[in-house]
Amino acid sequence: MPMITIDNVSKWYNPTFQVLKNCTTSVDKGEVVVVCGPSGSGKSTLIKTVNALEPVQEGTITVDGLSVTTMKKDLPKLRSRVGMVFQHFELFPHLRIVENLCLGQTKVLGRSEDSARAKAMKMLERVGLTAHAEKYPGQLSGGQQQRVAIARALVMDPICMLFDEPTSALDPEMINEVLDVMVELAKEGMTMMVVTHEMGFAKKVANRVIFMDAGEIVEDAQKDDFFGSPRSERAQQFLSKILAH
Amino acid sequence: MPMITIDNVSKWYNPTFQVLKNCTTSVDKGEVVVVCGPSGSGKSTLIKTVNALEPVQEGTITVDGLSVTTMKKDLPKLRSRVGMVFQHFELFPHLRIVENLCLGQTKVLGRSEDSARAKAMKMLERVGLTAHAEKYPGQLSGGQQQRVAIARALVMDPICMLFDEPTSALDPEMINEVLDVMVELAKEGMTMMVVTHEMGFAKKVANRVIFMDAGEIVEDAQKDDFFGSPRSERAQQFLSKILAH
Amino acid sequence: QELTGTLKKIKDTGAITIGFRDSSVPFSYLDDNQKPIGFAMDICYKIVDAVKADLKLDKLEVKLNPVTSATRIPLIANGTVDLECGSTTNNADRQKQVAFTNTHFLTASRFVSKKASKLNSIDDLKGKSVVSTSGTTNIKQLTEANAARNLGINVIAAKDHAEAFLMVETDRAVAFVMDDILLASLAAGSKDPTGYVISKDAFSKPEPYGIMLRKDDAPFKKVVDGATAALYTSPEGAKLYDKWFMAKIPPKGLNLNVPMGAEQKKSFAKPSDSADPDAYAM
Amino acid sequence: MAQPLHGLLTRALAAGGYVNYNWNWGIFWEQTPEATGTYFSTLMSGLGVTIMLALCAWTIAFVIGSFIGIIRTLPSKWPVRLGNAYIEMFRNIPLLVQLFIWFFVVPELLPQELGAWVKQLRNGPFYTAMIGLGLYMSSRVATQVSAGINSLPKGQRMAGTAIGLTTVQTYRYILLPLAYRVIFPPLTSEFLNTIKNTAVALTIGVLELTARARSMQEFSFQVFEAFTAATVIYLALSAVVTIGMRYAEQRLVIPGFNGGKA
Amino acid sequence: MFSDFDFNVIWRSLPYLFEQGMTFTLTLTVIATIGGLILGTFVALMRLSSNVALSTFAASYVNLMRSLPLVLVIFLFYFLMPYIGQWIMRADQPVQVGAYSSTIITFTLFEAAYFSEIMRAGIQSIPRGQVMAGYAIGLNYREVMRHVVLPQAFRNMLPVIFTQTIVLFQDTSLVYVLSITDFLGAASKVAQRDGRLTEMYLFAAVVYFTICFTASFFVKRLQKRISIIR
Ligand SMILES: Nc1ncnc2c1ncn2[C@@H]1O[C@H](COP(=O)(O)OP(=O)(O)OP(=O)(O)O)[C@@H](O)[C@H]1O
Ligand SMILES: Nc1ncnc2c1ncn2[C@@H]1O[C@H](COP(=O)(O)OP(=O)(O)OP(=O)(O)O)[C@@H](O)[C@H]1O
Ligand SMILES: [Mg+2]
Ligand SMILES: [Mg+2]
Repeated sequence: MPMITIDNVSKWYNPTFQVLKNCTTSVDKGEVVVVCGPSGSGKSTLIKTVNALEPVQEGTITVDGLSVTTMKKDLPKLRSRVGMVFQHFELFPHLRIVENLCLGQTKVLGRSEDSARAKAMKMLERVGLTAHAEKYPGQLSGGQQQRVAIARALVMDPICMLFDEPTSALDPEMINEVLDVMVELAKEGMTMMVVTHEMGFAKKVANRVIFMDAGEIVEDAQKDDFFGSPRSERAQQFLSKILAH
Repeated sequence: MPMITIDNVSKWYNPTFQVLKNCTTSVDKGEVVVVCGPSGSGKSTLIKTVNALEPVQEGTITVDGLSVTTMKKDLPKLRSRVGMVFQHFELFPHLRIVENLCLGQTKVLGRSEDSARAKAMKMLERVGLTAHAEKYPGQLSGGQQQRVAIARALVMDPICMLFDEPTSALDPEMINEVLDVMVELAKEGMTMMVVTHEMGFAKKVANRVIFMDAGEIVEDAQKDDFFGSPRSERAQQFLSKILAH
Repeated sequence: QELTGTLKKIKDTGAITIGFRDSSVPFSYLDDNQKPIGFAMDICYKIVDAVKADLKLDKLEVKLNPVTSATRIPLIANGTVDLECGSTTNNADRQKQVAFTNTHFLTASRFVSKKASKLNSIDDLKGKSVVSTSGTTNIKQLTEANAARNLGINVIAAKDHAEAFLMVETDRAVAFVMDDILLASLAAGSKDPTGYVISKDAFSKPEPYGIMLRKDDAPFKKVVDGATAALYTSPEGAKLYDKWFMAKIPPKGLNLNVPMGAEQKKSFAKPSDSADPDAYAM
Repeated sequence: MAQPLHGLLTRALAAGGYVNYNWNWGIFWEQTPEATGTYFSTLMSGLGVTIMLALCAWTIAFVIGSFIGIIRTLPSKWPVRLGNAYIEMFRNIPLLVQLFIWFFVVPELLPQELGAWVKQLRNGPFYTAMIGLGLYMSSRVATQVSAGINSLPKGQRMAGTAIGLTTVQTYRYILLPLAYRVIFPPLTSEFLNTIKNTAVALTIGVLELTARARSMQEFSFQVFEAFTAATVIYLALSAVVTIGMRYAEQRLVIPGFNGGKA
Repeated sequence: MFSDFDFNVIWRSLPYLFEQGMTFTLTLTVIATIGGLILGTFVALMRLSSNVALSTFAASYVNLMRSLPLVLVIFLFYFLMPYIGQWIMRADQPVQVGAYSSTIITFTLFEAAYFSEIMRAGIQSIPRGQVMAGYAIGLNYREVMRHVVLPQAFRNMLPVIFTQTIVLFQDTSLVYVLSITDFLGAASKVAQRDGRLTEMYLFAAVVYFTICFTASFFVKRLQKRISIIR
């Protein structure tokens, strides 16, 4: 049963510039899909359309059976059930770590301060940051911040998670502490859509790989097929460039 | 014969914060030395002291037999003979590509406009960017900009080259076009000191690897020794983190 | 002999600077071509002629510099302006910073109000908003009277006469306290000349107007005093008076119709630079 | 301040043996012609008016400016246009002219009775200046507020939206607390500008500090004493505000957050 | 109210308003902008210099000017300038400085403080790496400033500089307090002579608005153009 379906989606930034061209794909429950492709190919845009952070002009997107593209009123509720992790973490710098984790729970889900806090601490423990609960985001390293960002998504009990290049703003040393958390998540059966260039991660946990170029989904293949023999020339080129040295 | 010697160098940013602690090393003529280490360990600072972009409080540094640390008057001349490439390219955005390459030649070396231009074009050809000579830096991709930055250093006929994380601000796809140019340079026998996390590059062309941590040179070893069995625990940890996934 | 002070400066630079007002009708104001004209301006040009003759100059350039009530005294003191030609009351306080030549006009401080508001005496102003021009002796007299008689008047300071009059016109203030001659010309030039009335009740005795110059500059003052005395005592003085007070004046062809009073006649017959109003009383 | 200036002037005057200015620093303790107190006390009352006017105008500027600034960052078109029009309106006419219009023109355009009431207001010039200055400064505050919100990484708004916050909640809990911190320094200087701009109100007869200095000069003819005093008072005032704001700013610092650009 | 509006007075005084008033206003704006920018750049460089005396002097100057209301400074300088001139030229009398030169000097000195802050921000906004890159190819301090930093700082700040110029253009209306014939001064002189304040002030507002609005429109266009080049 598909958790996310993207059906014939097109998007223009202004009347002349089309970022997404008839994109169609889906992500099954429990599946991990990696999206890759050259810079500017529309990966971030595609993933943001899934919880309607970017509106689309054509096509439909559904999450858990609900149409994201036509819904208006219950969008906030729906979004709270789709976890999202950004390239630059986007923690709220004026709130303590634990407050970052509580904000959505209390304001959106209407949980009590206490239960939100308890849940937050549990999640911090899971990403190994209990000790930093009372610090501000600026006092943590990049890797730690990104782990908090993942925790912030998880406290909302999401039905699926979206990641937009979660490691590309990190120092090389910190990439792995984040990837480890993601691998863990995947193993637990979380449905995930991940934009990343970390081919190691893709090889390890992805079920499928989507390759985008110039707004189109050029290739949508099982992991082994993709790394074994990408069909399109553009994907071959891309892989060779990324994996060379 | 050492081209660069760094002898017992210490540096403080303010009375309390010591960035470099008794660093001693040297780079022989024609040698390629890779500097690596965790973020904030002082790699950039160390490499900048070599052409006196950062002053040091203790110790001496010589380049080609001339002391950098005591010299005052002829610093610009000396600097013009040491090529430097920065993480963020640092091309001059208000000058065309070819003007970027001519500025130093005409103002510092006193070459005529014409000969400077001829040299610039030759160098652009070498990095494969002849077609872009009249563009502005902002109109090129990151990889192209970094190649221009290398060319800008080369037109000054440097006796050695310093690189400060030349690929870490690049999209994954573009990293290799820059590394290729650097590998080429190394093969031609250029003396190079390179701060980088691209272990593939280090394995391929480095003669020696220096590992820094918290302002100290923790390890200074032949390439094979370093990758084979790093002596210090800190370096082992670092390598394992960087090379994991 | 050795020239000093203003005369030396005029000789050295070949120029003399006259400060003028832009809306002191008919003493010093701008005509349709934005040229300063008026009774005091005419007097000043006579002074300029005398200075030119005294210094035996072929040519003397006249520079014009606008002044306001607030700027005229500092500008005289700091040398920007050599002669201030307007409607400046000569009083003892001012003589601490500047000097005056012979008096060219005498006027008392009164107020103008709309006929409709039926204000006759100073006491009628009790508790009302009254405007005057900032930097004038009139606003000083108004505040003094306000304090002395405990009137509780709300004193408003306007930048210049026209703005002050506008406040009365638009009912922001019920009255405008100013030298009566200026009030007369403002009322006459207004949209509804018959709608205004000038009080009988005065805040002061008739006080002298003088042309200002720098103090402690005896040689220059001597030339200026000489020139004004000569003008006022000659028939030309009276003719000049009639030109500005008894005939139509530019730009709108207004006639102020203010015949020469007894005090005025006396001050012309016996020119004086005294600041004391009593010196001019009949 | 007073001493060097005095020294400079006295030396200048003495150099030529041409003394035409009587220094009298004791003037501040003399009675004014109004007999309401000393010159010093009138300057102080002017300072009072300046502070009062600045605070009132600033309140108006801050409230309206924030509102306009916020609507200019909304995703829909019309609020943005409205906000832009407001800003263009108030920032493209000199403050002086705006005050004239508020003072001389607007009451005439009101219905007769209302206009008359407005004109008879006892502190009319003060209220006029308060509104005129407040609205004028509000356009600048609005620009700062929008700039502050826009300077935040785009991802902050997205992150708020992504965890399910509504637009109002996103502004209330995330964007505004950050934006006001980011624009705290420019807002401080806009507040200082408000204080300085109160001086323009002298043209419609508000007896604030500069007007007091000017009228002191007019009454006593001690030009330089009067303006020196005003200068010193303004310097002291802005020093106090600057120090106070710096203190407040330090208290608002978020550990590890370095301003707008993350 | 508008029924007895006298538009004729505007029409009749147009030549005066523009030939004299606007000419002065524009001259003052242009000279004070150029002068203030040059002076301000030097002040900014002084303020950023490592020489403590220089930077303290520059900082004090800027802070002094920025703490005072322009109206006060206009009054003060108008009265003070001749004495300063006398002091500088060691003349035996205050030097005569006309209203025209006095306001131009006042505005130049005053605006220099504001422009210096703009230029300082501009210089500081240039990434340190740019300066490093300049030194690295062997340029010296002056060359780095001349060829690398200032051209970029100036270009980056151009919109802000123009915006400040528009502010300056509006502020010139304050010389009205000295009864100098700038545009507003001319308008108010006509207004007062003919008792037509309402008409003239509204007209002045329209003129200022039109000019400033048009100017800031072009500044915005310029901003877009420049941001594309970068
Ligand atoms: N708000 C916007 N307005 C106009 N164009 C935009 C906007 N946001 C993105 N684009 C353009 O849309 C294209 C796709 O952007 P997107 O961020 O989805 O690419 P991406 O594949 O995520 O690239 P990267 O790897 O660099 O993050 C790019 O060419 C980008 O310049
Ligand atoms: N101008 C400065 N003033 C004070 N501290 C500084 C300054 N520049 C750098 N530092 C500090 O000096 C330390 C070393 O900096 P350096 O840039 O050399 O590290 P690095 O090893 O190059 O790190 P990275 O991999 O992040 O580039 C860091 O802790 C940094 O915060
Ligand atoms: Mg992206
Ligand atoms: Mg570094």
